[in-house]
Amino acid sequence: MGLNKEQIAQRIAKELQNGFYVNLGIGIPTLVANYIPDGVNVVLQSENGLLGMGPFPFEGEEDADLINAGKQTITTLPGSAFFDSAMSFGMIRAGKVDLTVLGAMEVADNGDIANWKIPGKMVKGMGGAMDLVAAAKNIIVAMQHTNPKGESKLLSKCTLPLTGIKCVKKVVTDLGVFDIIADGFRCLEHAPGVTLDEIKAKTAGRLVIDDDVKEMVF
Amino acid sequence: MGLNKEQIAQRIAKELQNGFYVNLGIGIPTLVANYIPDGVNVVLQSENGLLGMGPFPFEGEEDADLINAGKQTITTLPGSAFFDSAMSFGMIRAGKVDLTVLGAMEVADNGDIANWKIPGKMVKGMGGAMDLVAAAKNIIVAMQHTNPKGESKLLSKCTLPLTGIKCVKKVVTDLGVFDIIADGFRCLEHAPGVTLDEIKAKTAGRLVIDDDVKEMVF
Amino acid sequence: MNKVVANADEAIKGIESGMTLMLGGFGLCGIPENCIAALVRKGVNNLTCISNNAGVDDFGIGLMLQQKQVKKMISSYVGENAEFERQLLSGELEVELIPQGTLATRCMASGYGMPAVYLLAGVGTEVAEGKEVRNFNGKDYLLEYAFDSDFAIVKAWKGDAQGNLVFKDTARNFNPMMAMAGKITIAEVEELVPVGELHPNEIHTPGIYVHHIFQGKDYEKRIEQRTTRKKN
Amino acid sequence: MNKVVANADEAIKGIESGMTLMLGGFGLCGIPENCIAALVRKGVNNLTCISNNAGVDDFGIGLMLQQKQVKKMISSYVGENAEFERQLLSGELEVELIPQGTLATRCMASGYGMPAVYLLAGVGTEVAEGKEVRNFNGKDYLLEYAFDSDFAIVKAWKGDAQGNLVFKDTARNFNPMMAMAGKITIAEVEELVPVGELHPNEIHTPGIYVHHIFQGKDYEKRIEQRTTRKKN
Repeated sequence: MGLNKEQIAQRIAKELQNGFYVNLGIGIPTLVANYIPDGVNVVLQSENGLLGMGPFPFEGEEDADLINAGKQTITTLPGSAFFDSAMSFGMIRAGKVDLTVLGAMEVADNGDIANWKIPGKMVKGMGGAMDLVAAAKNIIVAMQHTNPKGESKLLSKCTLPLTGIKCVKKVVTDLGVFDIIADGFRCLEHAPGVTLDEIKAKTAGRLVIDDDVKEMVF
Repeated sequence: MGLNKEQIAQRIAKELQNGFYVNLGIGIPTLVANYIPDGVNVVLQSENGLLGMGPFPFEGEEDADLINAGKQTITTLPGSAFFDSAMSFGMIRAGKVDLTVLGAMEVADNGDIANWKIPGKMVKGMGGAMDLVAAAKNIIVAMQHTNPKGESKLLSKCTLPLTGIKCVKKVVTDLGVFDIIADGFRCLEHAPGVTLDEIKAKTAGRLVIDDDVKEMVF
Repeated sequence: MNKVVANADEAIKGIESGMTLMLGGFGLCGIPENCIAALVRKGVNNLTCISNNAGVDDFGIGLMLQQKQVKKMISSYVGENAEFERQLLSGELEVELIPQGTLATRCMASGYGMPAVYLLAGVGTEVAEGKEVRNFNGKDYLLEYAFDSDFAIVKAWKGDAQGNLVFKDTARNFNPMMAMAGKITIAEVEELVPVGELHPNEIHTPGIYVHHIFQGKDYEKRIEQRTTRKKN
Repeated sequence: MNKVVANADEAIKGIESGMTLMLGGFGLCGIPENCIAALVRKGVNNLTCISNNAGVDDFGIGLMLQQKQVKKMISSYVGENAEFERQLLSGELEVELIPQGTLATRCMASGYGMPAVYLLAGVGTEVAEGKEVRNFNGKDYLLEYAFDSDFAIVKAWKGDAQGNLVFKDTARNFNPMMAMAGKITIAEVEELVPVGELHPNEIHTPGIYVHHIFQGKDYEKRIEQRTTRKKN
């Protein structure tokens, strides 16, 4: 079975530590905000110029001047601060953002990531992803383990144009949780109902499975 | 006789054009603000972080948080803006400041200027002078023609450590007004009561005196 | 020092075909709607546009793409735009994609008089192709050049006749950096206020960077992704 | 996210002899008076201090010079300080003089994650000695490296528990850039306000750059050059 998107987000939320400044990408990463553990205070950074991103506005209270990097209407919180795009990426490059969570098309077992271009097919652009992956201290990728054709997205080498090199530290998929270490994808946890054999079969890159891989707990 | 400091400032003020953003250095240049011609609107930039510098405050209204680059208490004007030192020198380097007026110990006939250090004697530092002379589009030096020993400060080559190279466009001294051109100091005006012979005698650098040098008019 | 012009048509008078323009905004947030409409009316073409996004099909820079006024787009993200994709795939439109932070910083570099800076984004990717790579403290960086533009066009919340600007919320985004990076900078504002009304501590863009300013009108301020929650 | 500490002594607890410190302020305007007093009390020495100025004989960083706590000053202007001059001429104190804009920009570069930038100031002067010179568009520039510091100590007007800061008038000066450039940044404020009281559009330094903040006390705010005019 594996995890659904909400569960992937929920699992990633457990990585948040008190006091973290966190940038959440579009898609599954955005959902992480809904599962921040009690007692953990984090500040969400939106790279279009906001620290302290709040929830979506109540109906009728949307403000066109207040959006997140996914162009969704949002709100502020007490203590929020606005700034321009240069300062926003300045703080990202300077390593002030503690954790970045983003989606990917492919991740390689050396930490390379591809998520911005499919030659001949898709040319939306990299947005802020290249800046984020080049600079963040800690990068977690949230994605499905395989693509719609059933092919592994955890590879020995990315086939798509790269977004960044040797930068991803952890991958959370519908099948499990993986640290990227010198030997490749190290499986730390498997999703409930997912076997290690399934993970082995669906992981194309180098995979390390310790003796004590745990079943994910929510 | 030559001009006094107020008159040097008064003569330089005639160089101001409507719409200019102007940075005035410490000493004689500061006095230029008192002689801005009627109908000429300029905005004074103070490199510690202010556009739109106003006059000194009334007695009892001084504010320690509101000073100019000479550390004098000042005021703002309607339309003033504060900013940090990085933006302040950013706008200077980007050529947004139209005119810089500053003092000098020596000026060479190629536009070199020295005004920040006397080896073994004086080590106050360059402050913002090196940034200003390196970047301003138009630099006027206000100074005495000779030093206290009577030696020329308009030289063929500076003897003191340089502040900037080939940057001064015009020099106004107690004796006259000089453009710096390829051939050296071109005398445009002499001060009332000052002879061209005196200017020749007191100028060590290459001097060009046209046929139509005028007496300065205030 | 009065920089006020009557309207957008007056403000863009000096813009000619073939020029390089910067346009502020992120998505449709904080874009100079009035000036874009005036550029469409004027019909200048062959433009190089530096802007984080390219609008949507029928709004923002998308309106200029419809009229085929743009020769080249320099952006970080250009999704959400079918006409754009058509022109790109057909080769009618040149596109240079640049990481968002690099785009912002190359504009800022221009306004800060820095001809080039070293930045991290894109090392080891196709963005690095042809660029100088240099190692500082064990990390590789790319040499990135400052962006110049003939005109920068920005949208602010409030402004005054001296060109001082204040932006609202995330509509600030690229506007301050682009305002610094125009040979000539045009600012359209929702509210032109009397000189002295903006507090000098709260001005985001000092007037020295702005050449023409005008009170905009009829702002649509379209929302791309209207996301809400219900009360209770 | 509460970054409030009780006082200056608490805030500087982690500062040890031999460290590199940045101290905000221009002249005596906007200097962290409380932290300087605490550093004098603590007696740490062998410090490298990056600050535009070195205070006056009996105020600002001058107080630390009196106690011989400073090994090296990195500044743009150090006049108005007899004890400073004495230590410098006697060789007790190392001094590196840097153009003011270059100093500001090297701090900013650090906060913006730029390891090095190209700047104009000092080309052809002794400041350029040993530095890489590179020509862009016909002009020579110097390669200038970002400044790092173990602690940056800044003074703000208002601040909140999340570390958001607002500066007043020209007391802003170097404080925002230094706040960005500290491995650890300490902010002392004249007024610690409840979180949410500072308007998010008007914050100069977002809290992400600040690690410890406290309500300062007994500000003297000495004026170096009291210049006034008479009414009428």
